[in-house]
Amino acid sequence: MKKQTLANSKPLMGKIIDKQEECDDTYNFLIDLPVKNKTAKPGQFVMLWVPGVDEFPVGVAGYENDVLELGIAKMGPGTTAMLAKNIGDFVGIRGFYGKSFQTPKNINHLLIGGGFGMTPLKFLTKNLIERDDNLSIQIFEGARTKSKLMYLDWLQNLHEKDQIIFNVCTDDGSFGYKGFPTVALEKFLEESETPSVLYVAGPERMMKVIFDIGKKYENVIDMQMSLADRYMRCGFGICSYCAVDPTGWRICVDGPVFNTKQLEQISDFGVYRRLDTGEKQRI
Amino acid sequence: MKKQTLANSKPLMGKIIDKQEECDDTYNFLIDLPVKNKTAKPGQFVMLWVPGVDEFPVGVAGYENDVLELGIAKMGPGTTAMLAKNIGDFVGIRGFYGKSFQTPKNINHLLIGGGFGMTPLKFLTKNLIERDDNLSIQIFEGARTKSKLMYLDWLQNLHEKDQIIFNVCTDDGSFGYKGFPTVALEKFLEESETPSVLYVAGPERMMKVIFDIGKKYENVIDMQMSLADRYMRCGFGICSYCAVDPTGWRICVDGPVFNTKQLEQISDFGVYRRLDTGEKQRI
Amino acid sequence: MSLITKIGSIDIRNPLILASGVMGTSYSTLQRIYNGGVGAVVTKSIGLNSRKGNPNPSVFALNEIRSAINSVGLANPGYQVFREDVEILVKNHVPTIVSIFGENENEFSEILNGLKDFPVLAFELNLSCPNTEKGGIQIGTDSEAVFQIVKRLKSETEVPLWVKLTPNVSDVIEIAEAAVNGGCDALVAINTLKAMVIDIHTKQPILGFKKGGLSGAAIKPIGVRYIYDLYERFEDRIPLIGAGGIMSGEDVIEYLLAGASAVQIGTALGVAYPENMIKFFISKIKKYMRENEFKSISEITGGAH
Amino acid sequence: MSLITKIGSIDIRNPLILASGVMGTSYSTLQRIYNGGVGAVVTKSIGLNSRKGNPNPSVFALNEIRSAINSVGLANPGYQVFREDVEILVKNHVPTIVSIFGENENEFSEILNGLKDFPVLAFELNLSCPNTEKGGIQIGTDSEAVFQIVKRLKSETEVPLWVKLTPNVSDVIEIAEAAVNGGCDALVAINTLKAMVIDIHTKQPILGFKKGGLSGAAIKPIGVRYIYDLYERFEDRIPLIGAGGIMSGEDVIEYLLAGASAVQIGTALGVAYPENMIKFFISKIKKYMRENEFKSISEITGGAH
Ligand SMILES: Cc1cc2nc3c(=O)[nH]c(=O)nc-3n(C[C@H](O)[C@H](O)[C@H](O)COP(=O)(O)OP(=O)(O)OC[C@H]3O[C@@H](n4cnc5c(N)ncnc54)[C@H](O)[C@@H]3O)c2cc1C
Ligand SMILES: Cc1cc2nc3c(=O)[nH]c(=O)nc-3n(C[C@H](O)[C@H](O)[C@H](O)COP(=O)(O)OP(=O)(O)OC[C@H]3O[C@@H](n4cnc5c(N)ncnc54)[C@H](O)[C@@H]3O)c2cc1C
Ligand SMILES: Cc1cc2nc3c(=O)[nH]c(=O)nc-3n(C[C@H](O)[C@H](O)[C@H](O)COP(=O)(O)O)c2cc1C
Ligand SMILES: Cc1cc2nc3c(=O)[nH]c(=O)nc-3n(C[C@H](O)[C@H](O)[C@H](O)COP(=O)(O)O)c2cc1C
Ligand code: FES
Ligand code: FES
Repeated sequence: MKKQTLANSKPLMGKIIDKQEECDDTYNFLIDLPVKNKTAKPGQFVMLWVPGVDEFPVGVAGYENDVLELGIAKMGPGTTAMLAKNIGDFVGIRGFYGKSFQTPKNINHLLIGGGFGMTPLKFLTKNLIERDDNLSIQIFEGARTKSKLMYLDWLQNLHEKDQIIFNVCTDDGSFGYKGFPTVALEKFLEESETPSVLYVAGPERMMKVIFDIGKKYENVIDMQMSLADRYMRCGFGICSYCAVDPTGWRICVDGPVFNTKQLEQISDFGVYRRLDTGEKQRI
Repeated sequence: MKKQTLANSKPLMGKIIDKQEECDDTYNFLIDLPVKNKTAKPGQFVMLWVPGVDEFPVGVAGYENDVLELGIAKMGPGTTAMLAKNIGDFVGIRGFYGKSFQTPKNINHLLIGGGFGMTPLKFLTKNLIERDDNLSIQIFEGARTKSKLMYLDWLQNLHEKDQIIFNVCTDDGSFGYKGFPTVALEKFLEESETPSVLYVAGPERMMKVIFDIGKKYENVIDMQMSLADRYMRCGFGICSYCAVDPTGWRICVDGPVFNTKQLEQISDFGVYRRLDTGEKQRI
Repeated sequence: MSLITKIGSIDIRNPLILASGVMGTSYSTLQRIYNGGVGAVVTKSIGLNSRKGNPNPSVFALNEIRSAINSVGLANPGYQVFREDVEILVKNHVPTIVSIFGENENEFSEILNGLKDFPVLAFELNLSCPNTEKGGIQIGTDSEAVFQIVKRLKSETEVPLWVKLTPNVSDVIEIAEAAVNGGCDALVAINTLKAMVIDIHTKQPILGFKKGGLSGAAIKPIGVRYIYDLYERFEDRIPLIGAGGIMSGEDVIEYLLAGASAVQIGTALGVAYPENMIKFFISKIKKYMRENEFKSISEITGGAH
Repeated sequence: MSLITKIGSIDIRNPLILASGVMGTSYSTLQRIYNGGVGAVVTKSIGLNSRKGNPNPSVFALNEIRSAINSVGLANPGYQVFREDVEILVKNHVPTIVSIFGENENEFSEILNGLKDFPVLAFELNLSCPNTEKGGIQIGTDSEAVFQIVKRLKSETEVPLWVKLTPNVSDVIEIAEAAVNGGCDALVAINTLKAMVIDIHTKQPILGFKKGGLSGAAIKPIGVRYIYDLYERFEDRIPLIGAGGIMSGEDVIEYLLAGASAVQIGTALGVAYPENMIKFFISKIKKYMRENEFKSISEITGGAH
């Protein structure tokens, strides 16, 4: 029992061994961690310390042979400083934190995301295509414009190899169909007679919309959404800045992935979040 | 490497589950320890905390199934308080500390002891009789008078079963031959043509005498002596009150058992020890 | 055998209290931990205005010593906003202690007066946070200031006042005496110890604020010593509430024996399943009481003296 | 790349110094640890007369937090007897720092004068032992007393004077300033933290003296903070020697980056093979210097500021 406490440590310094532009203002990093035998699961995240600047949560996009893959999108000072890092630089990693996606067998896996929400979905995709008990794997990605679509080449390639079905759209129609991912999603759900699980990661307002859609379909047996629009300090459940009302669940340990039953109990969902002061802010 | 430091803990509270008078002013205790899988070896000792009174080193007389056997001889306040303890009482144990006897194959094992020095030798005897690669196991025990002989019945019984040869003597002739253990020891060494190792535990002056005798015989291939006439505080090598000159070896971790080669380098041996103040005292 | 715990005029259902700053920023986590089984909860320290606290990293674990370091630094929404959370807690009958901090007597007084209409269990005066540039730390080491603040607040409310002591002082007894003379109803010890961690790869302090406070198992022998020393001085003239590195039911007993009437638990509850941890603590305390034939918590208090 | 370490006017072969009280009661253990590879050794604190110290238990490990607690309490043979050991160390060219303690200025002076004919590396004034009923702890928290003692002793010897600081104070800077103004040649921080451990079975403090001092990994974040704060105040105007919980070569680097010129290691060397530990520390330090292209120890000092 005692060993259960404080399973985590100070930031472990990992060396950046690869950096690639992924899309506009978004880079893919490979970070070599000085650990062995730590496993990550899709949906989990790490706290990324950009030394001297900031520490913030980022989803795990992949993890193999102690090499961590992250996808970072420019937001403010912290992410900008990270994007300025180069191969050979050290950054601090704490984790892996949080609960992962739960993936039943013999269902349609519908992965819906946008922006940096695509990072856990990439990891999830990688894991799912290695299995042979799926009805289908479908990605629904949306962005403002083509240059903002994350993992575009990678997903198109998988689509061509028939490993996934890639539904892609942009607000301006510069790639895929013009409109929101919900269009293709609803179309599929209407036509499908087999059970599906939705895995969603993106802006909370978008997730709320999808949640309301999903509830209308009986063939949606579960929805799992990653609540990433919350301020985090500790990442391991001690500070409570990330908590949701009225359950007191902490996104960092009780989430970030919540299922339908849980999401129904979270009155904040899509409504408000807590700031770094503890004050509430509308989403 | 890190894990190597501070392998020990605060006193573990063990429950006394048996207490037997062993001989005059000397009791045998069985103590149930709240641990699993800690193994003790003959020659090692524990720090025994008699709560509220004192903590002092005592040799391990046996260890099986997490039950520790100790033999305690009355000396001053600490041992007196221990002798007043009864079944059901708790005492604190730290350990197991120190280096054990090293027992080669196909030799005569000559165990020479007196007083509480017999406790590690009992443990050693128990281990040796379970082996089938011994030329002989011989115990040389001496005491002032019969009622001071430790483990008398136990050793006589082993002798009768031919598991050991028990050479016993008293200063007053009340049991065994009259005289010192060295008499029987020298007699054996003179007649024997096979290699022997001496394991000695008792007052340091007696050990020094035996050491000088042993050096005269070529068939004595090693002498291992347990230096128990030293003041100890920590038991794990941090305080240095138990150290010997000029090597700086700490009896508690580098000993208490030293071999011939080591004993030759210890200029204190049989000469002086350090008190609780760090001052030297002639032995 | 009963776990009901008396702290001066207050009764709580068991001696475990959630420490300030741990899962204490919103009503919902406080409610959850209370539902999880503790006797009472202390809120994050609340100040006059909303504060962002210190930049991240501001909390991380040091698992080699089963501890944590933090420089959250009194991030809080300000007492006016926090009234909303207190209101829900009180409505839901959660025994709540509101921790408050201020830069001086007047600030403390304003916050207290802004919250005192709620029937909270007590106010805890945080005189000891080491993570602010000014304020906290100076006050908690100045016995005259402590006396004045406590006396003033005492005259302004009927609600019990607890004073939380810092271990970063030469002579805790002097500060404690000032608090007791000022009229406080219980002493809480200890807060975190001044500490820091430097990363040798990047040659930088890891915490965004550079310096922080150490909590968790590393500080337990220090906290026990504080409670022991305070009990030696005051015996049962003032209830003592022990805190610092309590990671098990056995640790709770150790603090009680040292002289505590109740304990606060922080770092140990920053885990995936705090409810299990609380249950485990309580079952260990009950087992100990059974085996040692204690009928009540207060019989254990001070037993090591 | 060189490990040679400058502490004011003194050079030692590497930054590792054996801390006072650990394997420091006799010349033979000190010699052994020096042969094992450290740059210098500090003796157990030596007083006016022989002292038995406190009853046992007086030292034990707390392995859950990789630490130890002790209440040895200045057990020592008195300076007259200890001269014999110092003589051998000096004869054998062991760079020796003699730690001394006294109840007041005159005692310190008598001891210093009784030993100053030996060419030791330095005297370390232990103003900070928390294990005596009177003496130590009071002096080390009283800046006026610290100033007077240092000034007086400085006028009586050419041998460098180091002052060892206690972490059990409200404001270490004030004490440090007093020592520096008195003319000391280096500051050593930290000594152990006031602590205790109670056994819940027998309901008794375990240490024979009841209370003791905490050392080892638990106090490292506290020690690093002290050195960082002192360096912030004094920069390179006075050499700082870091101590507290150094359990690895990486920990040594952390202290150097915080501002230490050298470090003292105690608890970590209380193991079966201290020589291996020292070698391991040194190899890690070298590796770090190589990888980070440091040519000398002094380049690392203060690097985190
Ligand atoms: C579970 C989770 C997973 C995430 N995964 C990714 C990812 O894979 N890739 C990615 O690029 N981003 C991810 N983010 C978002 C990332 O944490 C923010 O983009 C980042 O913190 C912005 O910091 P900044 O200094 O660049 O911007 P700022 O200007 O400081 O902040 C911009 C916004 O980012 C958010 N933010 C800032 N600090 C924090 C914090 N400590 N905790 C949570 N949110 C914060 C706030 O909404 C803030 O308004 C994730 C967030 C969460 C909670
Ligand atoms: C390695 C070792 C193994 C031992 N094994 C046994 C054993 O199996 N059975 C047994 O009865 N005794 C054993 N002893 C001796 C035992 O430790 C002392 O008899 C005991 O400490 C006496 O304490 P007291 O309070 O009864 O007597 P005191 O009057 O306090 O002391 C009597 C003498 O005991 C010795 N002594 C006291 N305290 C200590 C101490 N902390 N460390 C070392 N010596 C001390 C000193 O020589 C002292 O002069 C062993 C000692 C050592 C070093
Ligand atoms: C993340 C964190 C935040 C804290 N914030 C506060 C605070 O706002 N006010 C306060 O009085 N104590 C605060 N503390 C101190 C705790 O209440 C407690 O006194 C200390 O952590 C020791 O207990 P522990 O070892 O059980 O955590 C905080 C501790 C932690 C770990
Ligand atoms: C058993 C023991 C005895 C000590 N005795 C002394 C002493 O006599 N004088 C002194 O200045 N410090 C003494 N100390 C404190 C150490 O020198 C050191 O400052 C402290 O232990 C922190 O370092 P560490 O964590 O590496 O042990 C002692 C420490 C231990 C563990
Ligand atoms: S980030 Fe601290 S509790 Fe979730
Ligand atoms: S008893 Fe402390 S070093 Fe041996």
